[in-house]
Amino acid sequence: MEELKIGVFICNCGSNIAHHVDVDAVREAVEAKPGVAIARSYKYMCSNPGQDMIARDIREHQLNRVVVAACSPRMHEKTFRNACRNGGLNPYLCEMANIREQCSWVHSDQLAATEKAKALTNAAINRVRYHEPLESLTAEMCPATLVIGGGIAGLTAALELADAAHQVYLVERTATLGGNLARVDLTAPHLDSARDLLTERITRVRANSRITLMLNSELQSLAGYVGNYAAIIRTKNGSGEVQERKVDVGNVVVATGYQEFDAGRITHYGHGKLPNVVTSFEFEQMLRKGRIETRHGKLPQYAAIIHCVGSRNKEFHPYCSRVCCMTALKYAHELKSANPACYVSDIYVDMHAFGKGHEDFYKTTSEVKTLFLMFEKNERPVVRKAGPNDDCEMLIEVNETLSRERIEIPADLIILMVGMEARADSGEVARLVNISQDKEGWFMESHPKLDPVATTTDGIYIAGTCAAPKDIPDTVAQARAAAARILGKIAKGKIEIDGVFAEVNEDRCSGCRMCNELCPYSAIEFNDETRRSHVIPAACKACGACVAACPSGAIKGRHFTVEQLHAQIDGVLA
Amino acid sequence: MSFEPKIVGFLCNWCSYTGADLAGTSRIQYPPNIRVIRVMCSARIEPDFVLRALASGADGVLICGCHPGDCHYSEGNYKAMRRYPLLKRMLKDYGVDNDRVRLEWVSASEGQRFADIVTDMTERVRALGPLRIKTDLQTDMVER
Amino acid sequence: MAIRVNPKLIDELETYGAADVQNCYHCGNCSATCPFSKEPFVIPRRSMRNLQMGLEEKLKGTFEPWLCYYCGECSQQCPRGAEPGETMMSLRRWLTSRYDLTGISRLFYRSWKAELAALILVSLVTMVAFLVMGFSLGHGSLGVYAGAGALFPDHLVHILDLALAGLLAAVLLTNSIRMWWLTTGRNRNLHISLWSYVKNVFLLPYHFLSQARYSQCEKKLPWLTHLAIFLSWVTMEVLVILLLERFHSPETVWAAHVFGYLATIGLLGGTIYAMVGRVRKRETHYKHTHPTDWMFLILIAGAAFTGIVQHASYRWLGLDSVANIAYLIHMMFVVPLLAVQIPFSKLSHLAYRPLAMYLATLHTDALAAQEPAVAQTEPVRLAA
Amino acid sequence: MAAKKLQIALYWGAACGGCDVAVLDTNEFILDVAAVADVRFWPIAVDGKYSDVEAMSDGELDLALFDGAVRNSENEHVAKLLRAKSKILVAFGSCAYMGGIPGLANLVTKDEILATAYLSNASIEPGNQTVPRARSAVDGMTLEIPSFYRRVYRLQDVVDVDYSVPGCPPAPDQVKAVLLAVVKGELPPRGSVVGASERAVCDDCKRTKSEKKVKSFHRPFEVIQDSSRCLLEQGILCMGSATRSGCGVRCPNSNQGCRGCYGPLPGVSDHGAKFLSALASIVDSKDPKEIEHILDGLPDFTSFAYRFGMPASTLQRSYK
Repeated sequence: MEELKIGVFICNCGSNIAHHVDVDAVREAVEAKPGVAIARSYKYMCSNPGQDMIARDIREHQLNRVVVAACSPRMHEKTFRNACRNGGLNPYLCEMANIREQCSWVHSDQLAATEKAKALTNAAINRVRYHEPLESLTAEMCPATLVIGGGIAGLTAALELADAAHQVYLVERTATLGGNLARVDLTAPHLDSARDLLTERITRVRANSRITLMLNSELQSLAGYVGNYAAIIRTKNGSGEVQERKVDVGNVVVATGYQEFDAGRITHYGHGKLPNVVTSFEFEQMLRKGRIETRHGKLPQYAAIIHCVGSRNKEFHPYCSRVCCMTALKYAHELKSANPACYVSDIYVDMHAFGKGHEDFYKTTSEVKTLFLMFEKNERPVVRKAGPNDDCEMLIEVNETLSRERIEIPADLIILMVGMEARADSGEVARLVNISQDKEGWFMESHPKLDPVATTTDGIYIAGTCAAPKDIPDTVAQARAAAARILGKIAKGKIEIDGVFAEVNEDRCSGCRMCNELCPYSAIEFNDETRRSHVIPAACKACGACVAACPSGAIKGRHFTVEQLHAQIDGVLA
Repeated sequence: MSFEPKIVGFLCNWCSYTGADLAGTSRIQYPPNIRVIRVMCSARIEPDFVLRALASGADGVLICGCHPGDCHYSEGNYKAMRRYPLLKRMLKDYGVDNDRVRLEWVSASEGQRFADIVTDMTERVRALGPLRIKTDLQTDMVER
Repeated sequence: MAIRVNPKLIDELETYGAADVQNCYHCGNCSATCPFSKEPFVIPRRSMRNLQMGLEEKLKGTFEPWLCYYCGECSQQCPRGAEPGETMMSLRRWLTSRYDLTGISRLFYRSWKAELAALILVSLVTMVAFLVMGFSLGHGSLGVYAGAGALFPDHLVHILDLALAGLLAAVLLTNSIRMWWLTTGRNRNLHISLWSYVKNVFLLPYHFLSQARYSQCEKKLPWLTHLAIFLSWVTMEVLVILLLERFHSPETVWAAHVFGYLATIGLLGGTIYAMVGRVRKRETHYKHTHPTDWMFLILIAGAAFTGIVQHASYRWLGLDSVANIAYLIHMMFVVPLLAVQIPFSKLSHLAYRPLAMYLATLHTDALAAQEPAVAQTEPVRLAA
Repeated sequence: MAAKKLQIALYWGAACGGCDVAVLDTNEFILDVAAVADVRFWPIAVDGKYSDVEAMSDGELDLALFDGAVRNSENEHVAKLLRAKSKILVAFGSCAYMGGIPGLANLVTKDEILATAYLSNASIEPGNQTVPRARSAVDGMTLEIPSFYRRVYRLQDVVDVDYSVPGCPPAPDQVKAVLLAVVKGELPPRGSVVGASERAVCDDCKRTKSEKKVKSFHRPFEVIQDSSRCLLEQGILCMGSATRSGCGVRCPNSNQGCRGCYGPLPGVSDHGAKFLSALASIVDSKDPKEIEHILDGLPDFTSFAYRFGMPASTLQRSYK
């Protein structure tokens, strides 16, 4: 092996590291380690001067390994790999030691933190000795896209891609397009009709030759990797028999939407038992029919709207479903305009009027004399049938927070603002496209702030309420964002596959086939003639399961080899 | 000065390592006895690494992965879930107390949980005292 | 036990002048700025809330609206334009109508035409009565103002005044007792000792005469104008009722007349200032004027003006007939004012406000005695 | 070299003699060996005394095959002696190379062994509780016997070893190949393993391999085996995938799982741990309880995994 020249760079990160770790002591401790050519400490390694220093030192001292002891590799591994690349060194010959998030920030005892920093840096030095240069591979990018879900999100994404002259396969489970938005009459806060929003999109989708619309269809399986996915779509046509069709796509947009919370689960609201307790979607049907009336066909004199049904409480869903507050105000308006003599009570937890025009909408709803009653989110109101001499159908009893009184609210019609929850079968979709879900069942984005429409699986994007409750503007924005990301990738034409993947040493493989079943991405093929297993680099996600399981140690985990990890273990305990 | 155990932690990049970073950004303090080694998935952690760590002077080894069902590679943590019980049985035969090697699921948002696990494990291993395999093996080579 | 919400109450209160009450979303700015909103009273927000929710019993059970002197600060602070000041004003009108069992003040507040008709009726009746009394019974002549043969002999008017005063006192007393009962008497868990009642009795005259509470408002002018009008009116009452003979005696008794003049100036000046204010609508408390406010001001101004005309024409000009006519018109203003305005309309607040202050002190002491004193914790100062 | 005959020696430390027999099993080939080589020291086959070896000059022996582990002071003494006297010292067979079956003693302490052998054993007459000691006085003389070490060592733990030949015992044709290589002088670099393949047993095993998913483990006698299919896929423990080939697949061909006597593949530092990693990964369950239940089908996995290499394992012995 060529003579090792390791450059060690220890960052102060202003005071973030220097505050608890004696950076100079660490530098002195590692300076004398075998193979270490230079050891420096600097205020901000990730700053441009910091990065330039690395590149300059590589050239000046012919460094062939670099160790940066600073923040978490999840933060700046890419930054320092680029710095090495700029210095002419293969980026994979660089290793980081996390002496901030997992050392200075969590250990206030200076002595212990410094000792730990030394150990972590020493471990990185040990490891980097065994690093090998790695090159990334490239693969073709298929311009077609698969969009799952025919709601507003799916339609928007499909149109955005098709308008850019790319083939789109739009798969919708039901027989109609529009998703949940199709079940809504008007939209808040401008009270414009949902039908207007949808019909324009649906007609353009149907008319667009580049969009292959597949109704009554579901994704059966998805194989391959970003740029080279093979999807099998199963369609049930009219007569019930099933056809399967294979389509080749480069990327997938998951826009499967949400399902409403089952109001029956809150027994003391009486949905399903008291006839005049309806969910928001049932009320929407009334609105679409243009007639607001109780089950006995009379105009309600008292109407009540209860918020946060299933949302924001301990037993059901802790999150806020974001859209019900404005929808409730919309119902107050529609109730009042249908019957000015109707007394509307709006029973809410907190009024989330966060969007554009929402606060004014809230004010105008007050002006039409809606009575707003607040309750504590974990002390839900109780609905019961009114007595014979009451002038209303039902009575709602609740501890009203603003007046701290226990009150009874008359109601002839009660509308439950049911929250959003992940679809019951979202688990299957997640497994099919290999994305993960949070504990509430929503699909997990790659980064909540920086990367909300991508997932940790390349080529799989999520848009709309399948990722989390959101209103129409956010949903459309995400759909377009996902489409834009995909168009960016298609425009690039090629996809670059990271150099880190598993590799079978054919001289060692005994053909025992232990590894074949272990790979969740089926990236390992077995060649029957040579009786050897082989890893497909582009499909391999470098999880290392096969490397650890190969009984003859014939699979090498690039950048996570046994020698590197053994060295790191010895180094961290030295 | 009370015995300060050395604990080697193998953390998976997507969940537990991120959770540990979150403990950092939230400045949740925990004992410095743990030294973390990052792997891409808990499936990459070989029982041999645990044995090597114990033989190289570690008093305890913590293996962390994503909660079942959360794994970034969807199946990885199940491999760890299968290897760990068999490794625990082997360690029992070797006479190494099972509290010294632990497998815990830590998600990317459980900074506090990670800190609690490290604190609890440090105290347990401190109670068990030093493992001394490394020194024992060295004396084996001298005193027969 | 849950109290029944009655969304219809707001509609009723609108006829008493409340507006936009439902806009209030309880940010609490009003109570924060109100100088009187201190434990255990939450002025004006608690009443706004009870009104929004239509908790009639709660609204009747509080005298908090009487503790508000409409400085208008809260209405300026309100981000939602819910006019808390005007709401408290309309609550005072509503409470007046609630205290009055006869239901007349409820009728008057609900329709100002009814009140105007009543006023006109009463003044016509007064005119006829005086004329009948003057010409037929007393055989007085238009030309004689005082002494024997006077059109309106002192002793007759005196009896009339006393009768009116008795009626007024009776109505106000019953209403006050009803106010006491609604806000304090029926409140089971409030124990006010007899001694507490006695000890604080001096508060009634004190607040009656000084409106001390009004002086605590930031702007002092409203208090002063109100004080001026009030004291002048009291002086006038005292002079007219108690010192009527001397007031009507031929020679001018400067000691009495000086007060008369001052009172008249006070009354005229104050009412004109109030009317101009209500026309210009510049200060917040003059922005909204309920018809009853106008009637009230016009009656006082009229009474004061006719009073001075009658005095001047008799004392200075010696024109007895003119004095008599002026006196007649004066009575046409005064009798409706005393018989209608005081018991059944705005003026009844002269009884309710001092009583409210008295009850407020009783309540505060009683509550403080019942609950252990909640240590008034100083707000924590974070290190700089 | 042709003129002077090859001077070779064989010795057995803590061994069963199987490796020596394996040398004889090369049948007539041994005669060829005898033709080109003088066997200077081979306690099992020819009479010879330690003093003969001590009398030799250093490096006089061309080749020494040391089989058996190092269990007591005598083994070590002879090992050191042969090291001094021979140019090439070979750790011959699994015991010398990895500690072998005797190495399993490392899982128990010296006291437990002596107690079982001399105190609590059923065949001991009550009262006769004598435990042999390194030095004991008998009839006025002191009797010395080799001291019983606290644990078992590999040959390479006590002396430098030139080559290792795995196998319990090494297959006869492998022995032949090693001896020929020595004779011809075609030997790989010092320290390497000879007489074995660089691929696992599966490479030579004729059984068909397909889906590796195991729901339960069984002992061979508990199931009717399909002799054409991979044993592990039928739930029968077989370490062939993690063990060097070269033995001619003797065990799997006789319907028995491979026990790993040929040791780990090159690059694998811990034979048992590597097999554990592979075996556990193919347990077909995602429920911790069910996994524990399946693993109960492996009654004493540690002994199975390190049957031939406990002293070569990372932890080498127990720390009870």
